[in-house]
Amino acid sequence: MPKAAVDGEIIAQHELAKDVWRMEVEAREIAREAEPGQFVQLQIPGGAFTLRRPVGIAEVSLQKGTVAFIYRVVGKGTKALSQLTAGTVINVLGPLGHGFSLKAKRPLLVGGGMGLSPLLFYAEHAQGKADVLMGGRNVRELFWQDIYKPHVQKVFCTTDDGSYGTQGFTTTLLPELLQQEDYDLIIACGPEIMMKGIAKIAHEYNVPCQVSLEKRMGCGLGACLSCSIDTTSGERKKVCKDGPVFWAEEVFDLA
Amino acid sequence: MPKAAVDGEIIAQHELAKDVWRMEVEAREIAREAEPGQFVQLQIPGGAFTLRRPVGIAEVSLQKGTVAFIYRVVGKGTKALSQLTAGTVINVLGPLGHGFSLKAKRPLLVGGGMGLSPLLFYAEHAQGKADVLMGGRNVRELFWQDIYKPHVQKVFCTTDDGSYGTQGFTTTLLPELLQQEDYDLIIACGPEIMMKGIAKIAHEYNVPCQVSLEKRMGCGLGACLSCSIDTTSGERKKVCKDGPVFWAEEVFDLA
Amino acid sequence: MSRAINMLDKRLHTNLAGIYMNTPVLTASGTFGFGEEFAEFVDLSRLGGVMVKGTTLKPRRGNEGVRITETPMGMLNCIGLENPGVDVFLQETLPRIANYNMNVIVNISGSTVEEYGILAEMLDVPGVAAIELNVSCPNVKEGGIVFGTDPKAAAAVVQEAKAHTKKPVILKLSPNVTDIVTMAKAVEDAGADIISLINTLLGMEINIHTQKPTLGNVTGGLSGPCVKPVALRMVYQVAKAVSVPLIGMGGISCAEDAIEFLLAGASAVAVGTANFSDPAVTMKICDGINDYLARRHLESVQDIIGAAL
Amino acid sequence: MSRAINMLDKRLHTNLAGIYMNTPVLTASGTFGFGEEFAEFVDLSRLGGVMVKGTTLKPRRGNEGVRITETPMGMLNCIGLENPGVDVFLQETLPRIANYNMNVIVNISGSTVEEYGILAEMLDVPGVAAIELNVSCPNVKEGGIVFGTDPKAAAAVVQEAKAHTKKPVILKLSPNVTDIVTMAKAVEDAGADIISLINTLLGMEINIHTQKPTLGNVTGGLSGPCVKPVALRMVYQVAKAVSVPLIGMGGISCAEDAIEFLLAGASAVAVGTANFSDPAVTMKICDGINDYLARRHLESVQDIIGAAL
Ligand SMILES: Cc1cc2nc3c(=O)[nH]c(=O)nc-3n(C[C@H](O)[C@H](O)[C@H](O)COP(=O)(O)OP(=O)(O)OC[C@H]3O[C@@H](n4cnc5c(N)ncnc54)[C@H](O)[C@@H]3O)c2cc1C
Ligand SMILES: Cc1cc2nc3c(=O)[nH]c(=O)nc-3n(C[C@H](O)[C@H](O)[C@H](O)COP(=O)(O)OP(=O)(O)OC[C@H]3O[C@@H](n4cnc5c(N)ncnc54)[C@H](O)[C@@H]3O)c2cc1C
Ligand SMILES: Cc1cc2nc3c(=O)[nH]c(=O)nc-3n(C[C@H](O)[C@H](O)[C@H](O)COP(=O)(O)O)c2cc1C
Ligand SMILES: Cc1cc2nc3c(=O)[nH]c(=O)nc-3n(C[C@H](O)[C@H](O)[C@H](O)COP(=O)(O)O)c2cc1C
Ligand code: FES
Ligand code: FES
Repeated sequence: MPKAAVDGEIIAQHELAKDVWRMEVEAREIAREAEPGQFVQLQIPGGAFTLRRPVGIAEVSLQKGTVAFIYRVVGKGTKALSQLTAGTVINVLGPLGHGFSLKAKRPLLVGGGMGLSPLLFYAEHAQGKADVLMGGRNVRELFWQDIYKPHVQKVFCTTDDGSYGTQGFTTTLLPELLQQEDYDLIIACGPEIMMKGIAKIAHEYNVPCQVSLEKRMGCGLGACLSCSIDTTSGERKKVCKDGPVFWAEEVFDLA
Repeated sequence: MPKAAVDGEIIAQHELAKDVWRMEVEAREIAREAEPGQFVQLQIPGGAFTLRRPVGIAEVSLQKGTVAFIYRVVGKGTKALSQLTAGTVINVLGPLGHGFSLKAKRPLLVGGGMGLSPLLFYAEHAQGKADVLMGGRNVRELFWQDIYKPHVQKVFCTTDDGSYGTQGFTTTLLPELLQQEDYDLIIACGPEIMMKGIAKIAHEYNVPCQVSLEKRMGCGLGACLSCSIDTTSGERKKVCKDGPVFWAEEVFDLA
Repeated sequence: MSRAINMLDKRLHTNLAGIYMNTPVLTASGTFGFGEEFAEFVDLSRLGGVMVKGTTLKPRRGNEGVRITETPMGMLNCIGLENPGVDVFLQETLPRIANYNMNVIVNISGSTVEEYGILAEMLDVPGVAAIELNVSCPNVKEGGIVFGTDPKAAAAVVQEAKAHTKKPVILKLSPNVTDIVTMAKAVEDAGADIISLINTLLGMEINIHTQKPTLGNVTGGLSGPCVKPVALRMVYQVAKAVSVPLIGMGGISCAEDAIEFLLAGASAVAVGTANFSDPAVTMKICDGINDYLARRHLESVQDIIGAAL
Repeated sequence: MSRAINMLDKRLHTNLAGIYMNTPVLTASGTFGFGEEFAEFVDLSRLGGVMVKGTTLKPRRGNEGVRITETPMGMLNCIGLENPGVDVFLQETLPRIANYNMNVIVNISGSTVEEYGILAEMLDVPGVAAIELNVSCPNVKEGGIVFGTDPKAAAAVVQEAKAHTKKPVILKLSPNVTDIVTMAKAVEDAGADIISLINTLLGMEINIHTQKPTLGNVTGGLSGPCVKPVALRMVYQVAKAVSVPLIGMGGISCAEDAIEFLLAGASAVAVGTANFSDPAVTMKICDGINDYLARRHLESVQDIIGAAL
């Protein structure tokens, strides 16, 4: 897959919810090649940061030649990203890694927190074939609903505090959904503990499942081994190159 | 003299001539206290620079509460300064050091290159009492003329290449001017070799002379001794605190 | 104002080898003059102490040529211990700064072991809170670098100083060594009351236009945020190995940095280069440590010292 | 394309201990994989060489937990020499990367002196341009740190490697020593054909939220622009003391940085961390050195090597 390091202009940047931002960047080469589940490494302009920051590709517009990212401000780097204004040029390295399987006819997307960002690209790509199950601590974290609605058939929600949807986690609601619908793929992105829970249930119900992992990254190109993980087969893999998307049984012991 | 570290908004920033910029910053406390010849230390926003950058105060507006700087892009720091746009907040530490004597009734300002920047504040302050003698390599470096004209009686120019005014250096023309006019103070700012030449001539003609020195600076407050110099009396002095303005005979051996 | 501050800083009060400090935030020698230069920006009495400019027996002119240059997130300096000498310090400076109500810690450098003793004795006067032995300044040719990299020589300096003063003696370690722990143990065994670390790393820059070293002294001492990972590692290693209190420094420019050093086992911290970019940074660091403790419902900074060990 | 580049790079051609290099710009071990990962961004044949990932006799999993973290203008890593072992390198990797037409320099680490000999012999095969001995990786407990800080041990490693290979042997120095010159002289005397320096400085970071070290291995190696002043100083000191060619590295991220190292006496440079922020940075550095020479009407990079000494 051809990768590029593109100097792209920021077309739009705004805050979607407290500390969650959406940035859209003109980067035609990347927009053309990107597949759902892939990510980019953003170079923070200004010269104060040594490492790039990995973010999933949340939306792509082939026509405009843009890619959009949705990210949470958690530290210095994402803070600096959020302070960039439209018109600023940012270097985007990507698309990186491997995306989700695109063969599914009826996929269920399961996301928690910022994991919902790369799943959005998948939802758009699936053109109404997918459902989404989203979990958050409270209703405020489920601002994603409105973003997903145009792209999916159904939106299912869980909140830890019961302030909206089913009280509990995405794993609370998943068995019910798997009984009701004939999903042929589950793709999960969110906290590792959530993905592992989802993968176990998918395994029980015999639905193929992919998960997307996060690791600190240096190069993003498979060269530095910052992001190495163990796989169940004993082979070492690199999240940036062999992932970030893996079949659940590759990375989780589901027995 | 009270100093402050003020977070001020950049009110205006534009290029006066190739690589020479004027930046105006709202910093009321500093505007109120500043005297001609004093300087500030600018903190370059963005966190990529450890040291501040010293620049002379070129203009002050009491009413607007602003100070203006005129600076040449010579390296990374001044490059970064020139890329800041109006609306950006910049931290200004000042006013620092001691300015020129304000007792003169008929001062002659002699400047070369960016040395003309702090002299401008003096010219404005002198309200038409001063003349200015400016030197540059060629006519393009004398864009200062138009800036000075509203504030001085006469503008004298020299260029190295003779493309404008008298061919030669400011020292070429100075003796003539001292014969013609009864200046009671010469204040000089520019390359050290120029200032020394000016000081020697002033000494010959028995006109008091002040010069403004440049040294790399750490603190700007007299604490770190980055900017120590020898004085003719043998005493060590700090350019940032005891200067940048010195009586010529304090720092140059004029015998 | 000083009363209000004391209330505010209750959690930050500390005591190092008998030196009472309002906060565990000091300023590093050579970067803060005699404190007075920063009086408009800092409540000096709120600092744990001011480690004043390096002082020598005789006046020193320091190095010729360019003395500082900026590096990526840091700076190099080769001031070369310019100072008016200990006599001027005692007669003029000390009386002048007496009324700031701050802990004055005098940083001293000698060319011989004996000189450290002479200086320590001369400075055993009211108004001096402690003596800091600089054995690591990399800029001075006549001996400085040797004391700082040889455990026996450093120990000898400590013993000599201890023998000539009743003030607490702080030994400041150089980071330019293979084994910081051996150095620390040697100076602890020799009787150092406190160890401060780190001094600057030896570095240089070349001006590619002139094709000559930028600094007048060719090499200089590297300081600022860039050295923080090395400084923190050394503090952590030393804290595991010795029991005297440590003053950690090297690249501290915000409260988070200072907290890292406290967690790594420093009982107090000193701020150097960061004073240049923000003259009031030490006050912000005090506030930030206080907030960190408050958010965790901790009563005293003691509760976090060494928590990461 | 390769022809055009050769014309363009005429000034940059160089030869280190018999290794012909199109440019004096190499990539540092551990930061550039086996080169192939950067093939979309870099003309690998234009590089002076690719110092491939640290290789050991047996496969290594490397360290657990967090392996990298960003620091002010730098980063810490504790990869811990993860690699599939020399057999896989020889059987799978080397044949695969053979057609890139680049100088493959294999960086090796041993737990014993003998292992360096075994590795050197196994790697004495076509397709390997040189062997780089890593005696300085601060992350490995079993010996690495000892070879790198003890001149005798480092010399022994060089002798052992030289006895088992006809390839040029490069020894890579650790900066975590009191006296880099003594180390350099020892390995030169032992027969090293080239000295490369510096490896990473030992550092650490503490996560103030968890109050634990950030890195899985507690400490890690510091690299990136922040270390450049220290690296440059060491290159300068070593260049004054030895006559074998040097490959300078540590914080190089632009042509100006590379030129500083050349002026300080390095015959070539290697780029590490900077590849992460710009995968094509080495090409820009080649262009920039070329421009610098052209502006000064110099025919060859040789004309500036050591000019600041
Ligand atoms: C493949 C991939 C895709 C991602 N996609 C998104 C996304 O779409 N939206 C989003 O909000 N976040 C995403 N993340 C997480 C995002 O990269 C981190 O939140 C971000 O790097 C934090 O940077 P910081 O400087 O603000 O935080 P700091 O904590 O100051 O960063 C310190 C260092 O740790 C690294 N780091 C910290 N947290 C993480 C993390 N969770 N994952 C990887 N590296 C981390 C940083 O990159 C940096 O090098 C993704 C991570 C990966 C690996
Ligand atoms: C009191 C004083 C007043 C000044 N007033 C003006 C002014 O009004 N207009 C103007 O254009 N310039 C002025 N200068 C010079 C200005 O400070 C430098 O041009 C500027 O610091 C260069 O920064 P840089 O990062 O672009 O250059 P770099 O060369 O990248 O800087 C590297 C380091 O050297 C220092 N440095 C480099 N050149 C100088 C210099 N000439 N003087 C002091 N430090 C230097 C920088 O501050 C920085 O720390 C003044 C200097 C002093 C000391
Ligand atoms: C300009 C300057 C001058 C210094 N002078 C001295 C000195 O006289 N004595 C000394 O022990 N340390 C001296 N130091 C070292 C500092 O006290 C401190 O150990 C070092 O800078 C690391 O801290 P920092 O990164 O916070 O600056 C000096 C540092 C700088 C930057
Ligand atoms: C992620 C990473 C892995 C490294 N792995 C090795 C290694 O396996 N062997 C080695 O000799 N040096 C290794 N190094 C050190 C580099 O080769 C280089 O010496 C050092 O990073 C300084 O250069 P830089 O500042 O340009 O990165 C590694 C550095 C990094 C950042
Ligand atoms: S980030 Fe470098 S190998 Fe994955
Ligand atoms: S700049 Fe610090 S004393 Fe002048």
